[in-house]
Order: sequence, then C-alpha cells, then structure tokens
Amino acid sequence: MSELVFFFNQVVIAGAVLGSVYALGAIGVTLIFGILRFAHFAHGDMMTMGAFVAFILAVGAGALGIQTPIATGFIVLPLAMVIAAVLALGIDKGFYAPLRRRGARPVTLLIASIGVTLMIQGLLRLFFGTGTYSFFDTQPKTIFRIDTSAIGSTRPLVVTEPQIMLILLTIVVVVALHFFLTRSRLGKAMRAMADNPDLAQVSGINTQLVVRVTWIIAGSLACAAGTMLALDVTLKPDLAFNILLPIFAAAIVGGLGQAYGAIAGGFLIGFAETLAVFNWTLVLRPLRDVLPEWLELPNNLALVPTEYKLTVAFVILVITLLVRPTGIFKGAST
Amino acid sequence: MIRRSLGLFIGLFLLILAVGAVLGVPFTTARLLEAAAYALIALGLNIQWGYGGLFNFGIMGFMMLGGFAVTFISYPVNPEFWGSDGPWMLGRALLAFAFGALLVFGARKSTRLGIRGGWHVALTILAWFTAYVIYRSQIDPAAAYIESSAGFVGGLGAHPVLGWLFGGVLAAAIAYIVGKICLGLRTDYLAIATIGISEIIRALIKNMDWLTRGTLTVSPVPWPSPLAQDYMAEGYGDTASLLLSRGGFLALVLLVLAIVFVLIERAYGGPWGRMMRAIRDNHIAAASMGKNVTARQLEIFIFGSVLMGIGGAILVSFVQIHDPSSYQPINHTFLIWVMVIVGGAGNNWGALLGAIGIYFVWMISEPLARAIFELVSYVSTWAGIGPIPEIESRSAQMRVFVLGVVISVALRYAPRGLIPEYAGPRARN
Amino acid sequence: MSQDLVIDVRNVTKHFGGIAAVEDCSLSVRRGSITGLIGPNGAGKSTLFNMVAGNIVPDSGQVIFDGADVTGMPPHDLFRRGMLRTFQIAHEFSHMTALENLMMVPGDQPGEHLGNVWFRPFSASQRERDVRAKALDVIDFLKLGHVRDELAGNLSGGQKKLLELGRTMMVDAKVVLLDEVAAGVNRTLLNDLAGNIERMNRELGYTFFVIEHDMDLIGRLCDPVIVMAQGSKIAEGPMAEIRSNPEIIEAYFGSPVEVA
Amino acid sequence: MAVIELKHVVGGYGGAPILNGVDMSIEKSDIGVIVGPNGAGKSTTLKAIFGLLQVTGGSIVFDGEDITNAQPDRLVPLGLSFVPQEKNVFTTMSVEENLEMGAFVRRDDFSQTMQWVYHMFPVLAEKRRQPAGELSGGQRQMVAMGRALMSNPKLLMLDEPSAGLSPRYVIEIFETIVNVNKEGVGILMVEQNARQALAFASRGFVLANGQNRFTGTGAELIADPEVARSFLGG
Amino acid sequence: QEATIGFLGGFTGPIESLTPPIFEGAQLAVEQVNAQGGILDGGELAITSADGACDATASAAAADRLINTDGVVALVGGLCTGETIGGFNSAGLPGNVVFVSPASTAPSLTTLEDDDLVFRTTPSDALQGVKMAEMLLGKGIEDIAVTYVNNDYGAGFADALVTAFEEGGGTVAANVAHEDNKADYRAELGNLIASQNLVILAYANSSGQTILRQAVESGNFTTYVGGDGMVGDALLTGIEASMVEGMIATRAGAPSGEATQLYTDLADEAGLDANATYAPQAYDAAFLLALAIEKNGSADREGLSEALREVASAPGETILPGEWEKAKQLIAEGTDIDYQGAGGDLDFDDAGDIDGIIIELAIEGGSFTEVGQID
Ligand SMILES: Nc1ncnc2c1ncn2[C@@H]1O[C@H](COP(=O)(O)OP(=O)(O)OP(=O)(O)O)[C@@H](O)[C@H]1O
Ligand SMILES: Nc1ncnc2c1ncn2[C@@H]1O[C@H](COP(=O)(O)OP(=O)(O)OP(=O)(O)O)[C@@H](O)[C@H]1O
Ligand SMILES: CC(C)C[C@H](N)C(=O)O
Ligand SMILES: [Mg+2]
Ligand SMILES: [Mg+2]
Repeated sequence: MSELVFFFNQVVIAGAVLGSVYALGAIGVTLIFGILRFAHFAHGDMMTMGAFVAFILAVGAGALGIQTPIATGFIVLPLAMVIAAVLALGIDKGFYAPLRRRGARPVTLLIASIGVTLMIQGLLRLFFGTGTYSFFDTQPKTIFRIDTSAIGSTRPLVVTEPQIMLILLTIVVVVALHFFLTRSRLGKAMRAMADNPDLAQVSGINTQLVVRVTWIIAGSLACAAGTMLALDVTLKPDLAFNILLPIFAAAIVGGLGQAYGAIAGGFLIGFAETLAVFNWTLVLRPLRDVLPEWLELPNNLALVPTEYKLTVAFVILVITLLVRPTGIFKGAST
Repeated sequence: MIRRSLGLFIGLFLLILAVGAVLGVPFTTARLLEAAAYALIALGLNIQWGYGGLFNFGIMGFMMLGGFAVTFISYPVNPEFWGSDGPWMLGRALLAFAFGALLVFGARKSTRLGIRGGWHVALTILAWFTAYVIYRSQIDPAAAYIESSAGFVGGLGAHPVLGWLFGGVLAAAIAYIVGKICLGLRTDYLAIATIGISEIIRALIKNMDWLTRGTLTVSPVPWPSPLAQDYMAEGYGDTASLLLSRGGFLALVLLVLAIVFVLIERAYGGPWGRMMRAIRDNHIAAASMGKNVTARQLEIFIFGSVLMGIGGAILVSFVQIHDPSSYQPINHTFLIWVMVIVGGAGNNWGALLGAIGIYFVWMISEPLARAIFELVSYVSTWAGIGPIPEIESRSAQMRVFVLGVVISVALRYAPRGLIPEYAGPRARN
Repeated sequence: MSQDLVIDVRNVTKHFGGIAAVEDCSLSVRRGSITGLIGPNGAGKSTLFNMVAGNIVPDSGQVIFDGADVTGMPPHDLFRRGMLRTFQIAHEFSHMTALENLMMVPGDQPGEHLGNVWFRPFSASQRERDVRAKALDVIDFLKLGHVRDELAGNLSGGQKKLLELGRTMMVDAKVVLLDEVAAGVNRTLLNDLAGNIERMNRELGYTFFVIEHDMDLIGRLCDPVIVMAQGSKIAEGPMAEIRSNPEIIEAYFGSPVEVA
Repeated sequence: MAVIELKHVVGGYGGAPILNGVDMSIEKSDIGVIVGPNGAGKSTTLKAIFGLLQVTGGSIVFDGEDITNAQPDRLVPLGLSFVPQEKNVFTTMSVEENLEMGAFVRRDDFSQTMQWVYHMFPVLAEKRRQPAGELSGGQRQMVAMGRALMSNPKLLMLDEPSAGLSPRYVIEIFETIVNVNKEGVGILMVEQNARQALAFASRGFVLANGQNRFTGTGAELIADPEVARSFLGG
Repeated sequence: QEATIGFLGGFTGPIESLTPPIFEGAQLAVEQVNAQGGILDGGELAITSADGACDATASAAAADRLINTDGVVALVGGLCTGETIGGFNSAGLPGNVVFVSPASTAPSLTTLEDDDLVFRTTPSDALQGVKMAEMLLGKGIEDIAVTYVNNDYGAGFADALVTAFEEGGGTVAANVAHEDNKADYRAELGNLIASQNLVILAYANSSGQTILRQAVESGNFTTYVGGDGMVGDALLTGIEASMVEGMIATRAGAPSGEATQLYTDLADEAGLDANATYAPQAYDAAFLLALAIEKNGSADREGLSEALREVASAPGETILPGEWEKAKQLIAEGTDIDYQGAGGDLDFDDAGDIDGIIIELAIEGGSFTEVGQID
C-alpha cells in the first residue's frame, strides 16, 4: 500500500499540479492564437509578471497587518488578476495593436512578442533583482500529510495548500470558460473571430472588443497560473520562462485555438513528464519476493533517465502531431 | 527601396566602425566573425522560412550538430580510445544499429507481404522495440567502457574546414530524417515539432558523454587558420598577432558567406525561387501544377539546415569550446528568428542586415545598458537619492531589455522587416 | 472497349465522417471529348474531381488515367502524366504577380533545379524566355494585361478565376479538369473563353472534363453531359436529352423565376 | 427616400484609387444589380459602402445618415448587411452558429428569423450541426445568405450570391431575394449571372473601370444592345 | 602607472544571486589597494566586470571584451567552471592573460592546458568531494542519495563524492543527474528515496533550491547535505527554516585563523557579508593579482604568472589580507613575500591549484553558520 500512496504522491498529485499550471498557461496561449493568429511568446513572462503583482499585493497586505486564514497570495489573487489584465491590455495597445493596424503577418507579431518578453524580463530584474522570493516568508505553508495507515501504508499522502487551490482553481476556470465560450454572446463572438475575422467584422461583431476580452482572459489566467506556480514553488524572475516550451507544447498538442485542447494538452504533457521518469521499481517492490530468482528487479526501472524528461514531453508531442497533424482537438493553423 | 537598403547598410557599417573605435579592433573583428557565422545561419533560416514558408524553430539543434561535427573532426585523436577495446565495441553497436534499422525498415515494408492494418502497426512497434533493445544492449556497455577507460572517443584530428563540411553533411542527414517525419505539419505545429526535435538533439548531445563529453565540454577545438599564439611564436607583437589571426579566420568565414550568398541569390532570382514561393503560397495548387511539394520542401529544409550546421560549426571553431549546455533556445533559435524577421524575411540582403545588426546590438547592449545606468546613477547620486546598487548585475540583466526595445522599435516602423521581401515583377532575364 | 477512355472512374467511394460525399460512383471520359459534369450542390462533383486529380485518396474504388491505375497517386505525378486541374475556389499564389502565377506552371523547367541554376545557367535562361513569352500571350488573351504585375492576392474574384483558367493554357495537357471556371466570370469574356476551350479541344486535341452550373455554357460546349446526384452518376447523354429528363429538371433545373 | 445613396465615391486599397466616382441610389423597394467586367470595381463598391476600405472622396448616405468610412459594427445595427464574395462563412462553426453570428447585433429573440431561413434553405436545417467548412460550394453560399438575413437588415448587399449555385438554387436564391425585397428590404447586389438578375432588377448599374457606364432599370439595360454586347455576353 | 584587472562572473544565469557578493569581495581588495597607496608608482588599480552568465560560450565573448577591449592585465574569474574554461580558451590563452578563479571548483580545471596561466584560490572538488564523504561517514551516515546538476561542476563533484564515499564503506543508494532550471523536480526526487539522506550538488539560485524545497515538502528525507553551490541564504526563501534546521553543507574556507579574522573585520567594516560564498576567495584572487602586478613591476601581462607564484607561495614574509602597504614596501625592497589569504595559505601547485581547506556549515536558526574545518 505504501507503494500505491507513493505512486499517488509522485505521479497523480505531481502530474495534476504540473498539468494545471501548463493548462492555465496554455489556455491563454491558445486563445490569443485563435483570435490574433500568433504564438504569443511573452506569455511565460506575463505569468511571472502576474505573480509579481500578486506578490506585491500580498506583501502590501502583510504590511498593513492584514492576517488571513489561508495564504495571502490567494486572497489577493482576484485583484492581482485584474491588474494583470490591465497590464496585458496595455502591452497589446503598446506593442501588438500598432502592428495589427499595419497588417503585419503573424510571424511579425510572434517576433514582437519575443521583444516584449525580453523587455519584461529586463524590467522584472531591474525592479526585483535576481533573487528568489516566497509568499510564505511570513506565514507558513500548510502541508497536509494525510495519514494513510488505515489502508496499510507507512507513507503519508502529501499535498500542500497551494496544490489543492491550484487544482480547484483549474476546475473552476475550465467550467467557467466552457460556459463563457459556448453560452455567452461574447464567447461565441470570440470563436467567430478566431474563425474568420473579416466576416466577424462584417457581421457587426466589435472586433476590438473581442481582442480586448481575449487579453483580459489571457492576462488574468496568466496571472493566476503564475501566482499558483509561485505559491507552489518560489517566485523568481525566470519563474515561468522556463516552462514556456511545455506550455506551448500543451497548446499545440491540444490543437491551437482550442481551449479544451489546451487543457487536455496541459495535463497530457504534465503527466507524461512525471510518468516517464517514474521509477517503477518502487511500486513493484512488494513483488520482489514473488518474482523468480533470475528476474531481479533493477534499481531503476524508469522509462527514461531523468535527464531525458523534457525529451519525453516532446516525443509525445511529435508523435501526437504525426497522428493528428493539428492536435488532439483539431486546432487552427495560419 | 535600393536607396533605403543602401542607407541601412551604410548605417550598419558606421555602427561597426563606431564599435571598433570604442571597443577596439580585435574585439570588433571577433564579433564581426561571429556575426558572419550568424548571418550564415540566418540565411539558412531565410531559405526555410522566407522562401519555403517552413516554420523551423529547431535551429539550435542544427547548430549543435554542426558544433559537434567540427569538434569530432578536428579535435586531436584520443590514443587511449583507439588503443582500447572501445572502437571494437562501438563497431558492434553500429552493427546493432544497422540491424535494428533493417528490422524497422522490414516491418514497415511488410505490407508487401500482405500484412496490413493492426498487424502492420503491431509488427512495426515490435520492430522498433526490438531494435531499441538490441541497440541499447550494445551501446550501453560500450559507452560505459569508453567513459571509464578513455573519457570519450576524442576527435579525428582533421582540418577544421573539413569539420565545417561535415557539420553541413550531418545537419543535412538529420534534416532529411526530421523533414521526412515532420514536413507534413503546418506552420505552428511544425514549429513546435522542430523545437521538440532540437530539444531531443540537445538532450542527446548533452548526455552522450562517450561521444561528446557532454556537459564536461571539449576544448580547445582547433582553428582552421593560425592562432594568435602561433603568430606570437613567430615573433609578432601581441596586438598584431591577435589581429592577424582573427583577420585570417574572418577572411575565411567571409569567403564562405560570400559564396553561399551568391549561390542562393542566384537560385532565388530564377524559376527555382518562383517555384518555392509558389509552394509557400499555396501548396495544394502548386502540387496540382506538377510541383513535387514534399520533395521540394525537403530540399529547402535540408538546404537551410546545412547552412545552420556550417554556421554552428564555425562558431564552435571560433570560440574553441564545445559546450552543449551553453545552447539555449532564446539565444540560438529565437535570436536568429529575430534577425531574419527584423531584417526582412524572404530577402537575403535583409537577412544579412538583420543578422549582423542584431548581433551587434546584442553585443553592445551590455556596455550600453551600463552606460545608461551609470548616467542615471550619477544623476540620482547628485539628486541625493544615492547611487543605483549593484550596477554590474543590473546592467548585465538589462541587456535583454535593450534588445527587446530594439526589436519593438524596428518592427513598429518596419513591420515587414528593414529590407522587406520584394513582391512584384522581377527583372527580365 | 471500342471507345478510348482517358479517365475511367470505377466504383469510387469517399466518406467524410458520416457523410458519403461520393458513393460507388463510376463514370468515364472519352479522349478528345469535352465532357460536362453537372448536378445539384453537394452532389459530390468537386470531391470526385479531387479524387481524379489526386488531391484526395478514395476510400475504395479505382481511378484509371490513360490506361494506368493512378488511384492515390500524388497530384504532381498526375500533372507529369498530363492532367491539369483548376479549383472551384480560386487557388492563386497570392504573393506572386499574375504573370508569375502563370510562369510557374510549366513542368520540367530546368531552372527549377539547383544544379542547373548554379552550373548550367544558360539552358535555364533560354527556357525562361520561352515561358515568359507564353505567359504574356495568355495574359493578353485573358485581358489581364493591366494587372500583369499586380499580386494575384489583390485581384478581383473573377480575375482570379481567369488566372485559374489561364494556367491550363500554359501547358499542353492531355486532360484538363475545370471546376466551375465560369462562376464569377463576366459573360462577354466567358464567350471568348468558351471559344478558346473549343479551339483547344479541336485543334490541340485537349480533353476537357468540366463541372459547371451555367447551362448555356454546358449546352454550348459539352457532349456528353454526366449528371451526378447524391454521390453517384444518375444519367449521361447529350445535353438535349438531359434537358428533357423530367426528373433531372425537377432536381436540378427548377422552374424559371417569375419577374417581380 | 433612398435607403442608400452614393455620390461620386472615390476610394481604393491604398494604391491608385479603384473607384473613380461611383454614383448610385437605391430605394427601399428597389432591387439594385451591379454588373460589369471582372475587376471593374463592383465588389470594391460594396466594400466601400460597408466601411471595409478607405473612401477618399464623395459621400455615402444610408437611410438619411452619412456613413462614409463608418465601421461595420456601427453599420450592422443601423440595418446594413453584407455577404462577401469569398470566405463568407465561419468554417469551424456549425451552420446554426453561423446563423447566430448573423444575429449578433440583435438583442431580441431571433428564433423566428432562423426558422424562416431554414424554411428557405431546407438543406441547412438538415446540416445545422455540421461545421460550415464541410459544406459544398453551393451550400456555403446559402449559409452566407442566411447569416446576412439574420440581422433583419434594411439593405442587404450581396456579392455574386448565385456564383456556384446549381440552376435550381439560382432560381430559388433569386426568388428569395425578390421575396426578401417584398418584405421591405432593399437589395444591392453584384451579379455575373447578369441577364437573369437584371430581369427582375428595378435598378441596374453597369460599372467599368470604377465608374458608372450605364444606369437604368434592369429591362432597359438588357434591351440596350451596347450593354448586351460588351457586358452581358451578347 | 595605472592597471586594470577584470572580473568575469555570472551576473545573470544560474548563480546570479551568488555573483554580486563575490564581485564585492574582489572590489574590496581593489579599494584597499587604492586606499593604501595604489599600485606600482602610485597608480590606481581598477576593476571592471563582464557577464559570463555561467556559460562557456557567453563567457568567451565577455572575456574577449575584458581582455581585448578593456585591456585588463589579468582576470579574476570566472566563477562557474565552464565559464572559466570558455573564457580562457578563447581569449585568455591567445592574449596571454592570467586567470585567477575564486570559485571554479571542478576537477577538470586541473588538467586544462593553460601555459601556466590559470589559477584558483579555492580547492578542487576532488578535495571537496572527499572531504564531504569523510564528514558524512564521520557522522555515522552510511547511505546517501545524490543528485547533481548536470554540468562539469555537478558531475565532477558527484564523481569525487561517490568514489570517496564508497571507498569509505558507505552505500550510494541513488545517484541521479538533473537538469537546471526546471519548475519541478518531484519526479527526480521520487528516484532518490532509496536513502533518507539527500545530497544536493547544485546551484542555490536554480535547481538546488527547488529540489530542497520539494524534498522537504515530500517528507521523504531526514538529512540534507549540500555542496558549495548551495551555500547562499537565498537558498532558504520559501522553505520553512525549521524543516531544514541542521542541513549540512561544505565549501572552501579558511580555518578561524588570523587571516580569516582580519578579513572578516575588513568585510564587516565595508558593510559586506564576510561569510558570503566565495567572497573571501575573490578577495584573495584580486589581492593576489595586485601583489603580482606590483611584483612584476609593470602593468604587463608578460611575466605575471611567475610573479603570481612568487607572491603567493612560501618562502617569504607573510602578508595577510589588507596589508597592502606593508607588502608594497617589501616588494620594493626586493623581499620575497607569501600571501596568506582569507581563504587559506594559497600555495599554488604545478597545475595552479591550491591545497585548501574545506569547512562544514550547518543551518542554524534559518541561516548558514560555520561549524568548522573538516579534517
Ligand atoms: N472536407 C470535407 N469534409 C466533410 N464533408 C465534406 C468535405 N468536402 C465535401 N464534403 C461534403 O461532401 C458533399 C459533396 O461535396 P462536393 O464539394 O463534392 O459537392 P459539389 O458537387 O462540388 O457541390 P457544388 O456544386 O456546390 O460545389 C457535400 O455534402 C459536402 O458537405
Ligand atoms: N485587396 C486589394 N488590394 C489591392 N487591389 C485590389 C484589392 N482587391 C481588389 N483590387 C483591385 O481592384 C480592382 C477591382 O476589384 P473588384 O474586386 O472590385 O472587382 P469586381 O468588379 O468585383 O470584379 P469581379 O467580377 O471579378 O469580382 C481589381 O483590379 C483588383 O485588382
Ligand atoms: C560559484 C560556484 C558555485 C561555482 C562552482 N563551484 C563551479 O565550479 O561551477
Ligand atoms: Mg463543387
Ligand atoms: Mg467581385
């Protein structure tokens, strides 16, 4: 039983957490792609920026002496998301809208977003240096160690407060997004615009508004994802830039422009990463005594060595694309 | 258009002169050399994206292949390896690999024997698995043996220029395989698939310690032309030797660049280029007009990748160290995209301008950021706020900001690149 | 068989998801004919074309072209064997000029191979001149001279259609598949075009296989006419015969509109 | 009173002007048909009305309101509706969603209108859940018209609505257009099926090189031998 | 006559938080030289920095700038081993420039072909690994799980540690490389649970911290051990200090002798953290270079390497940190000197390595505290 709990800790929880972060990020990437037709490279740094916004708010709240039962990072999150949405709108206005007005091609916008990412990185480091920050400097991070001796395990089931919140948040976001996209007028307008911007305009859809809504959603979700990631690990200027590639992989595997695809892709990549390097020996150990002499369990029975972890995500990606060239959910392509 | 291009190139020339004046001639020569290598790579990308519309985001992988190739060809022979059982064991592994490849090939062709559908898939998977196991059973002990007895296989001690060529060949071979697998994918999907493949190449080169020494790095990789040390040994002064040696290398690289440039300009100006643009525009129609789209895209993908391989090889030759961990998507793949897009995709002059210009901006951004900071710090001290703390770190970190600003401004005023692709009637020939 | 069939479609079927676009359809085109293909919208005409021209692989059945089984053969190989098609929705090369759109059509241009470009530039440029001259002729014929150097993406809907048609004039194809070239083309110009098609058929021996909804044009050019409905052939014969078939009238022609 | 009135409109796509002074006037009860050679500027005229390109001279008045260079999201609520010549359906959305998008600017209940559209095009009712991208050329044309009708327009502009339709549907589409017009919607359309269209047009415009060549009732234009020879194919 | 020395370090990248204090250490030495009469005949000693980004290739360009543009006489740096090798091979060797690294600890530096130009003021990991093994075995720890960052530093260190630990009779239950800069290492940790004693050989700003935190959260380990790359207080942000109380670490250091005390006072006076990782070594490196230039009698690169060896090693009159005036005097008189640094004796062997001292640290009350020398 210990082994099962171990598996749960190592694969199910870790995969779900990683998957949630990827999914939240990938939703933004995929929506932006759907509406504006370009791969938004600055998304990782928008996540980091959002996390810093939340961090400042949390520190501010702490300085004001506000005590909260759950981590302040969560309490301030809604406000941080609003601010991040405004920042995202500002970035669009400042850097992408002028290019769109001049009819730039998607790849130009993509490169522009690389420019934006570099600027955000520079500014973040300018203001926050290069150090690491934590939301849990002043308050402890609650770690639930659930005793599982009832089912005959010697190991506890370990899950932390941010992890629970993260998974809950992801579920809420997914449901809300589903209703927004399929039920609301604006949501449908977003899909229409993703499909055919010229015709959307001809249909009287206010395309400017749709673009703004897209940035608001993408910006605020990026903030949420970044903050959650920072709560789960730590906050540093290169927090999310490092997971940008898996996020893109998730968006692509799911099918660009497909919000559900992004979610599926996020979890696929997240679980692939954790499963690929999981050492099966640890789970199979109880069988040690049953197994014949000659079939001795090797020390390491992982699918691949850990140094090839990211590789696995990409191998999955490539294979998925070979089978379904536009992703699981048949995404758009320029 | 010509006026504008000329102006831009003159501007670039002045920038280089200014850098030379402020930061010294040897430094500038070295950066110019690297810029030329980057230009080669940018031309490769321009072929793939600008001509072929292929969204290759795996540039880093091809550069790494080039880097590995030149290291392998030109690094001195490792007698410890050749004197051991290593070559033997490697030979066996190679055989195992060939055997595995045969198995897979056979399984894939098994349709000829009437094996179809699910059985075919099952057979193929089984063949892959068996091949993998057979290969691993030979390579793992060989790798462990080599690592413990000789460190790594060493090089072949041949001339570095041969290494560049081999870099091109190796890149071509891998590009062929990658292209066969991936070129059916469209735009952004191809982009992420190639990113994936370059990450896989990186993981392999970084972890096949027996072959590449992995993260332990190999150095010094020899130069194709005499080193400064050699000139010094002949009695030249410090600066003179440095200039002579770098000048020699630079001349060699510029020669390569010039040849490549002329060749691709020629090709692009004529029917070949027209066909490629047609395929990029609408591959379905092009196929119906008798163009073998798959083969042509493969051709262009390989052609571009060869240049990336050669460029990567030149860079490693020049810095004399092959360090797989120093390859990062941000300053290999993405920087090159920035060069091509800011310069002007689909226009070789644009790619050239973009490559050299962006590389210089990248190089001077640190001193530039530092100068700005020092100014600000001076002002703030004067204003009584006190100096900016940790100027060194901050300015080093601000260089990315400077580059970001340059990209944004350039695109803002030239969304199609500084020297955009020329779309319109071409000269009668 | 006494007739010389250049295209012979045997029992092809193509499903898209649950929809049978083409269902067990067999039909053939005689060498040297101008065969019409008509039928209600969604009958599967374009899908059939796509299968004949290699753009879509049939689920089952065979396509015989010029005596050889070409089922599933890629379009560029079919082109080499002498088949050329146009598209219902214009597939222009939008970032190339109208002239270039035509110049890229001829196959086997030596300049399209890097080896020749670099090492045998003369043979390449020789051929290039011929191709250009030919393209200019076609442009003039289509009355597109004034937009010769305009990017094809900027042409009007009808102009794109003309360009599409112009491609067929750039090469000596055995068989030309025309998918609704007339739609959107000015009628006066269309008359000229029809004349030209007839001439190419008569003088150069081109075989045409034509999808069209313009009955005047079909009536003027085609014999025989094949009628498709719901994925398979329902009738074949001269236009006059088709026109008098009451079922087809009901399904396809409808009754004339009353003037308001 | 004219529902739409163009006075000497000049405009283009940034380069040399394509429209060199186009005059047009349509009553609410009118069916206006624009004909002319390929590249004459017919589509461009419709786009100019709909604010999709830069009008540099002249004026466009809709229902008494100057709409020169107004953006589409302002025009649709005013009662203007447009079916472009190409790419006129949302390919990834279902037929039904396409229709809903047509009613985007409406706040009231539009199920009646939708029933009416399905009634006119029974095929669409059958395929209501299917993505419009999987329809045949003619079916798409129907979706496009249906979408435009969903906004309950005062003036419906159509760019070659009959292109690609089988004769039967051409007839039906034209009937529909006539019916729509009877219900008080002005029609302005471009047609290459010119004879058929002019036959029921109350106003006909022949455009060439971005300028009016002939203007009159449909019957007058058909009867004019010069027009017939040069523009209607003899 | 003036002279400039360069500082090459990772101001950005995986040790970006370790670098600034190290640079300050070097700056401190330079300030003192200038405050006490300057260099040669009263010239000012300057120090200028470049960002090597802890990366061989970036470092090549940075070193090139320092050497060929700024024309430095010699160089303090690089910090990461790859950085040092990259910078040296591409610009140092051709330019005949002495590199004194305060932090590059990988064994691979020992065998680098360097024309006797590369030195370091910190002992090799060949030593640190052995010492760490001895210390752990001495504490009765018999099995360990090792994870190291996959680069020359991590691999070399792990290699030395594992060999020594096994030779000493211990069991290495797991030995896993990991990649830098990931958000999540739970999977890697899953492969390490064969032992409760976790040794992390990585950089504090990067994987090291994340792994430590996630290890703590997993609750699978009881003892944590780190190498020099981990010793930064940045390591502990976001980790509940009580959970890692007693974590053991090693790094190069000096015994609590006179020299160290002197340096500590100097650093305190300047408002610097005397315990900052590799800051004393950087101080030593810069101070040594100043002495060597003085000894060499000119701001030339020629002959500097011999001069460095002379001022650094016995015999000679002992010079302690901060004693510039005295040293200058002695050199002028032609007396041989022997610098005893903040980080130890600094007697270079043939390869330019020193036989140093490894100290043990432990986390007490939320920050690293020195426990003492490992012998
Ligand atoms: N890519 C596709 N995916 C799914 N269904 C398709 C696809 N292409 C065509 N169909 C369906 O197949 C049927 C036949 O389509 P096709 O385009 O061949 O008709 P057609 O006879 O050319 O009609 P038209 O005269 O309107 O062009 C239609 O019902 C259409 O909805
Ligand atoms: N986007 C564009 N950019 C530049 N020029 C354009 C653009 N679209 C059309 N044109 C040019 O404007 C002219 C008129 O085009 P328009 O589409 O209005 O023609 P049309 O009368 O509708 O012809 P058709 O019957 O062929 O559809 C053409 O010469 C065309 O080349
Ligand atoms: C600064 C230190 C952590 C550097 C490390 N000792 C290395 O050799 O890479
Ligand atoms: Mg069709
Ligand atoms: Mg038109």
